Amino acid sequence: MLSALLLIFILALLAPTLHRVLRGATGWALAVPVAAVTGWFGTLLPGIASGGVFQESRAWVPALGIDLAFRIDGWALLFLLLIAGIGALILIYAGGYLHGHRHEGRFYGFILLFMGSMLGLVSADNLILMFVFWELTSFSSYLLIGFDHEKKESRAAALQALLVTGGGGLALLAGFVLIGKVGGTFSFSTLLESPDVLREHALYLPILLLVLAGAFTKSAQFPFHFWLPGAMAAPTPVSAYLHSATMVKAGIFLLGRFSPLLGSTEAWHQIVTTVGAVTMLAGALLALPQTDLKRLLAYSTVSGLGTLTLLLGIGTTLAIKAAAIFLLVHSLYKGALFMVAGAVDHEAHTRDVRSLSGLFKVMPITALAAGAAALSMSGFPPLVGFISKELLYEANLEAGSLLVTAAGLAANVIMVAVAIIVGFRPFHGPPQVAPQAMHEPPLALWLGPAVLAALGLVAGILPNLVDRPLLAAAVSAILGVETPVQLKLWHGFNLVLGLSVLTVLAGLAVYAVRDRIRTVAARLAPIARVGPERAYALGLQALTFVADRQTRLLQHGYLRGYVLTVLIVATALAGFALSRFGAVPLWIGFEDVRFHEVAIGVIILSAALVAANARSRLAAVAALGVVGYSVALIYGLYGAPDLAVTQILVETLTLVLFVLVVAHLPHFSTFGGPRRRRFDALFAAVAGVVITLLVLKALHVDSGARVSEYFAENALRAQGRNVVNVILVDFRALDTLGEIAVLSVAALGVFALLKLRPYSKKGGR
Amino acid sequence: METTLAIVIGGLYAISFYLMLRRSMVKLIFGLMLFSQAVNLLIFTAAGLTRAQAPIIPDGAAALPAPYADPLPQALILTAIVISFGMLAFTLALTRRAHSTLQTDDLDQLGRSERP
Amino acid sequence: MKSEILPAIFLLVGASFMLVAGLGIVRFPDLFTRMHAASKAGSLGLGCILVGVAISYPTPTVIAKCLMVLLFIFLTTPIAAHMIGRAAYFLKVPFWKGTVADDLKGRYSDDRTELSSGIEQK
Amino acid sequence: MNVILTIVFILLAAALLLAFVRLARGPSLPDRVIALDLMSLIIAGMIAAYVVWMRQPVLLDAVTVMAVISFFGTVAFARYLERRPTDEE
Amino acid sequence: MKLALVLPLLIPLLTAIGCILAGASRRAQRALSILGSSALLAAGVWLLREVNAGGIQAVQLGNWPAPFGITLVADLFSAIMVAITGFVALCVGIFALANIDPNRERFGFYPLYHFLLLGVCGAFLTGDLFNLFVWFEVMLMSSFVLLALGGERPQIEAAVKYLTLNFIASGLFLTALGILYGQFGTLNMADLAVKLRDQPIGVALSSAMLLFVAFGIKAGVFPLFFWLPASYHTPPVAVSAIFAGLLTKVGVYALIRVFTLIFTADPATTHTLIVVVSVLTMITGVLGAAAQYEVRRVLSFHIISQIGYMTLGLGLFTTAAIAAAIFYVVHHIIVKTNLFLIAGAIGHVRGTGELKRLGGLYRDYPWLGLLFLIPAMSLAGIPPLSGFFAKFALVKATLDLPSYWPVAAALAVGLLTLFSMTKIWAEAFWKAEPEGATGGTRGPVPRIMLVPIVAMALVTVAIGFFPGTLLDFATRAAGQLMNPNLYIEAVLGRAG
Amino acid sequence: MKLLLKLPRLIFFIGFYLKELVLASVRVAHDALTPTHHMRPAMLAIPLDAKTDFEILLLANLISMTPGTVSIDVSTDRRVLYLHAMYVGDPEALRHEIKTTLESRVLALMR
Amino acid sequence: MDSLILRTAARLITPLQLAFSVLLLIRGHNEPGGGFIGGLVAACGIALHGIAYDIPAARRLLRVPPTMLIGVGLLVATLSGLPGLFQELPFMTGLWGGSVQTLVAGELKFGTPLLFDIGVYLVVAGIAVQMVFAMAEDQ
Ligand code: NA
Ligand code: NA
Repeated sequence: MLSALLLIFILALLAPTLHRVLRGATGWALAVPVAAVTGWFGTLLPGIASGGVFQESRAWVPALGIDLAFRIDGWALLFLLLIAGIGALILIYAGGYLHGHRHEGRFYGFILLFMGSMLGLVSADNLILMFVFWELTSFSSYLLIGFDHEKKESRAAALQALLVTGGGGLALLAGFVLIGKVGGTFSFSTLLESPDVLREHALYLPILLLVLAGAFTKSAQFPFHFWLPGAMAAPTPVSAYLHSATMVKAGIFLLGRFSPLLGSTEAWHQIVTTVGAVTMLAGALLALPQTDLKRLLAYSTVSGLGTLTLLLGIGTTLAIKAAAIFLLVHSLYKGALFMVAGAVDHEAHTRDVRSLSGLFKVMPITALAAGAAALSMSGFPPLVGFISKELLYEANLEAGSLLVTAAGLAANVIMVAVAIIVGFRPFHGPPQVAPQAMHEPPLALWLGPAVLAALGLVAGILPNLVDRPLLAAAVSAILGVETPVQLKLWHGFNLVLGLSVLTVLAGLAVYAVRDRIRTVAARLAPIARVGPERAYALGLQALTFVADRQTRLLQHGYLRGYVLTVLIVATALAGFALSRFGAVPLWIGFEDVRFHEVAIGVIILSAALVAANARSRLAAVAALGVVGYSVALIYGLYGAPDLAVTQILVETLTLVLFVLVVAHLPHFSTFGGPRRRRFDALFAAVAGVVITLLVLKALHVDSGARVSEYFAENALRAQGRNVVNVILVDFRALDTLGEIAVLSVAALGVFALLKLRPYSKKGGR
Repeated sequence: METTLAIVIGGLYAISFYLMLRRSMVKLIFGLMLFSQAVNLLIFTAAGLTRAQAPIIPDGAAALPAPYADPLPQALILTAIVISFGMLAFTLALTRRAHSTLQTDDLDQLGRSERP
Repeated sequence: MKSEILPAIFLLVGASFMLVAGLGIVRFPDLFTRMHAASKAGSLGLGCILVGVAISYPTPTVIAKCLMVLLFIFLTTPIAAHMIGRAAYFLKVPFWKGTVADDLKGRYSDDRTELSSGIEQK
Repeated sequence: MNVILTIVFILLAAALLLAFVRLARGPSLPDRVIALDLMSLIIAGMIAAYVVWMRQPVLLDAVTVMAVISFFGTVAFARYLERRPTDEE
Repeated sequence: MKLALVLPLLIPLLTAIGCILAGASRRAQRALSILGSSALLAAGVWLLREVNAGGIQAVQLGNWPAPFGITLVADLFSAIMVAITGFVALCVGIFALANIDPNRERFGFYPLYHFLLLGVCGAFLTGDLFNLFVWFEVMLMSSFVLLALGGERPQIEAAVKYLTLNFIASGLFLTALGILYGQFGTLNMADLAVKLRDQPIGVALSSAMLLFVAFGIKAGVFPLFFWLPASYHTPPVAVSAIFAGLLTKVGVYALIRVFTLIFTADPATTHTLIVVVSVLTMITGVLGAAAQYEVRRVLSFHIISQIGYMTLGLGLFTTAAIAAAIFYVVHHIIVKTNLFLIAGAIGHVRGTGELKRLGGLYRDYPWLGLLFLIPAMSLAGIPPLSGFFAKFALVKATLDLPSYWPVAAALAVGLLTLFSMTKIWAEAFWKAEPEGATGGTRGPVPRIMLVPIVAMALVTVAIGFFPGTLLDFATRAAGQLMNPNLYIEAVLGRAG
Repeated sequence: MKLLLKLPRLIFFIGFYLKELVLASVRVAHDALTPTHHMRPAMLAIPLDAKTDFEILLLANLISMTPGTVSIDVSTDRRVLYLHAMYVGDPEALRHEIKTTLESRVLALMR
Repeated sequence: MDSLILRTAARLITPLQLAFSVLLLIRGHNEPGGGFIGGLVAACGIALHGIAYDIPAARRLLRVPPTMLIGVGLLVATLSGLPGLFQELPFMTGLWGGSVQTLVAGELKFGTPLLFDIGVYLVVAGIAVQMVFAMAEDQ
């Protein structure tokens, strides 16, 4: 499996280069290896049909419980065949559709990247590996939807799809991590061995919700459906591939995958069925008024996905069977119809169903393919669509909920109408555009739809081609038990058949009144404005608003504000720590206070105050000089001659430097009102008190031995009597080395700042 | 004396904080200068004060006779003093440059590059 | 005992001179008069104290250091006074009302680079 | 001796305070500068006296450096003042 | 003998000295610079291998026994950081050759650059708290000058803020140091760890808090990060790239070091605080980025939000979490540096970083586009790039907590990161270039700029496809951190 | 040799100088301590005979260090020294006193 | 404008200060002093000369550019740490050689720490002078 994926990904990398060589033939050339891969999947069928599971595993990140483990059961295989098979056709189709596009080469790259990710996603056994591919599909679809990147709406649609599915993806990740925590492994196979662990765990509901969030966003379930129609900004091959056949079904795949682990509980039934039914109906209703071929198909796809979800929610054997067959059917006809829409667009340069008609004469093959697909969609015998709809109704009826059945019926009725609008309407009646302007599209453009439609027909007439090997395996994989599937076209006259007939007739009726429906819908349009799409837009606005406000609040650009925040935080934390420490003894060293010492203290503080309030800068500098000299005096009086000397020297030099530049320093300006000043003073006072207490506390605690005792005893071993100097040049010489480095840098800096004048912005950034 | 100095230190911190919160660039520098003085004094005091023997071994003695002023904080402070001198010199040059480019003492004029 | 008396006296005298300097710098009416107090009484005070030190530590190094300090003080204090006084004059720091004469008046060239002696013509 | 030195230090501290008063008061910048100059002298004196009090001859080096350096600041100040038209502020 | 511990300091120092003495000769300086950073990389790798093979290495400088002399210590964490520093130094050093203008070169860019590296390596290797302060100052002073070098108005504005806030940080650092020494009479971190063990909780708490603020400012955590977005977009790209890659990480390193080795008495207080701060940091940072429309501003705010992830790992205080943090640090150093370099390449060809004035890069520079997507998507945590595993490991570790809201925050922030990365992508690359946009050399991106970008992109991908190796290193490094006795023994030669 | 001859002069000079110094300080002290100011300050010009830099420097310093006088500046042509005096009874007398007591001694010492 | 008195004084004082700085440096290991203090005093001496005369004059007095002082000083300080490495000793291990009796500074021992202190002296002097010059010339 891994090698298959690698092949695809390598092709993706080579595609642009390949295109530079092969030009128009690239699509065909790339289709060959993909077809080969499909063939290989086919060879797996017998083994899996007989209840086997193809597995393959290679270590990757054991520490995180991630390995390259793959598991192909029936359910996965069904997807693999669809993805690879339709993929091959899409590559050919794209070759015709994008012929001569400047980024055609890159397109193949993206689509192959997506294909590989999708194949990986459905075949992964390790949940995290599955998630890796899951995200890759989101990402590659982002690139594909935004393919017409200079169009604003394409970019918007791409982002929308990415954020919605990406958001769901993160939920999914959380869910997977929780599963790993609960089940003790990320290996799906291992989890399957004790399927009830999750269901019985306290975290079941969170896990379920997170996983469903992932599935629903990906499969465009209500209320996340809105990104799908938006994604129609993508080139048609993309829509045909991602948004009908494959990516949007990833969520369905996930539901199927996890129903043995998370399914068949009350919560599962309630949520999945409801969401599915609502989506099914909503999709159908929203589809009807559309006039753009692709949007019509998009909404009908939403409805189809809803149906699938609904069936998986019901979860009975019958429902699962229906789901499996409908999955196949839907992919066949929807893929075909999308490609047809593309072909039509390609020739008639419009997708508006109202201005399309009479194309049969110019593109008969396309028309036939479209017709066949549409029939399958509206469930006409002998097409396979009929079989699937029969099963669908059976499942709904069996579920016993009249509501669900009604919903299903309604949705299908509309589907019939849509099928007619898309599959027949554009081809019949008088041609609107001058026919000579158009002609049958090239082989590449009609091959895909033709094949898919044909398959629909074949599968309808000979259902046994697909049911026993493929669908049975898929169904068994979901149900976790060996389940035979026996499809037949004809069930005899019964309620279900009645419903089918009713569906078709009602569908025709709806089709007849489509224009009136559109006018009604147009009047109802305002309602749409409060839909989830609106919520998404508002969400984005809110984000930028909040972000903007926050930035203005925090990163306002006023240094004082920054300093104040930092100092307040420091003071608050230190104060808090003090409170934890308890009472601080204030009496330390109050014995033998000496006049001169107090006098020095007083001078230091008042000098600092003078500096703070001086109106003249040099007066302030002089006052600071006093502080400096007085501190030096303190050092002197407390046995630190080296310090005293250094302090005096540094103080003097500082004074000199100040005097040298002061002529170029701004004059004082007293900004800020008295209230601000009073606040600052108050805060400063508090901070001062905290510091004082800290010092006293430090003096109070003294855990005896100090390293300096060692210095006192060993200085002579370092050939020195001045212990401070010995520390500086020997015991702790590294400090000094670093220190002179700092000084050198400072000197370089002063020099550069004063000598290097600003110059042209060139080279700057 | 420790208490006296502790109060002095607290006062210096307070005044330097106050100065750092002014809008005037020059006052900011003064604040930074006082701040480093205060910090050095704090290290000196927190390590405990002794009026006696400087940490210099007298001729003939083999080791420093107690009681002596703790030499380590002295070395640290010496390093700190010199480092903050370097910083201060650079800050001066920077302010001088800022003044010639911005033509103001008002720190609030410095917001521009942050508010696009 | 006796060895302690002499230094004590010098220290006391020196300190008193310092105090005088302090009083002078606070009480004298204008900058120039204050300069007299500061430079003279101040340096003298320090001088006395150093002598006291030298007497109580009659070792060569200490004496040498004290002499060095004295030398520097008497070399530098006047220089400082001269520089400051001159600058003060430029800044037109006011004289005390009781000042009797100002021979410097008008002797500095406007750009302060030349100081005439007033007797060039001779 | 201790008594005398205590007195000496009280005198010196008083002198220091007085000098500081002038520095704080000004009014002119030169006034502040000579005040600072005097304070450096007094501080040197204090350290010198401390040499006797605490029997710490090593402290003399602080005095030496003070003598060698402190006037340098004063000179720099004066140099700057010369360039100004009038006393600032 | 233990030379491996000294070389990471000697090499940048000697290089810087060489550049100073080389003086006027730009060619000599450029050659020296590249030589020096290559040597640093080699030394870093060597050190890493030594430590990997022989466990924690320590050398007592001046041959004075710990805790009296200064000890250089390299456990796996330090070694990893030094090695990665060497790598980044070389990449940015190469980029600088094309990015730094002759004027800045003449006025000491190269010496400053290597002094910066000296400070960074020193901070990673020292086992002494005050020595750490000294290296911080070396690093800071160099960064001040590098930031202001050139003296354009925005640079000056930024430098004033950057300098002030970091000056304060240093002051607080010293305050904490003074108090610690006053209380415990030692500066050697291992010795401190031993002495603090038998102390009642709260004695050292105030120092812990002050250090948290000091390091927090340097790391750029909420609400102390203001200096970072205020400055990183102003200097030449090579400068902001090396800043973005290394400086905040030194803060993170220091936080991890002291809060795993020294202040572990009261995690209920300290580490809970760190968790809260981390989450706020993630959120505020990413929101800040959402409000920006200049490439380097966006990236700067993302630095902050990413720092939140790293400190979160520390706050959780489990081996797995700290391993995740270390993994995250390494990943982020490479990715973020690369993004800044790419921003530089963009600025080079388009003459601006303003998203409004950019566009059309996807059409004109497809390869640059690919090179951008790799680090950008890695930063956003798109698998299978390095960022995904960093985030995944962290999330996995976070789930061991009783409360899940940090996970929620981490994931949501991930989505927002994706949002701003795609914003840059859509605006600068996809969007058509606005009318009349000129500026920049419209030519191809210079090879000398591409080399480091490609190299780092390759590493990003490599970590993504084979995260096992790095993760293994990180886990063992975290193991050492969570068992301080190893460190103490290596330094003091006796069990703590 | 030459220096040896000067040695007694030097010692005598220093002694004289210290005496003057003490007197000056006492006077300042008296003025500082008594409430009323007895001073009559003035800025005076004194013609110079000293020629070399060092002669002038030494003289200026001594003047600054002796009774109530502070040297302020030297004219560019080195012919006049300006000083500030604190107790000026008769300017001429002061000028004469300085030239005889101080300058002559200095020159004698230097030459 | 220049002052005859100051200039003449400077001609006396600067040499004294320089000599004093060297003294402080070499006896720093036994008495207050050392590289920092010595370097700063030396810088003050040069700077005083610069203020009394002008900066070019001071530069002439210094002969080498300050940057060179810094570079050489750093180099000396760094190299002084290396010899130990050749004896299997850690970086910055102090190695001592002979000693001489000096008149002013007592016994002067030669060793790598002294070399280191000399490096410090050069750097400190260099940077201080560098800063003063830069700021004084920036009028
Ligand atoms: Na940074
Ligand atoms: Na960073």
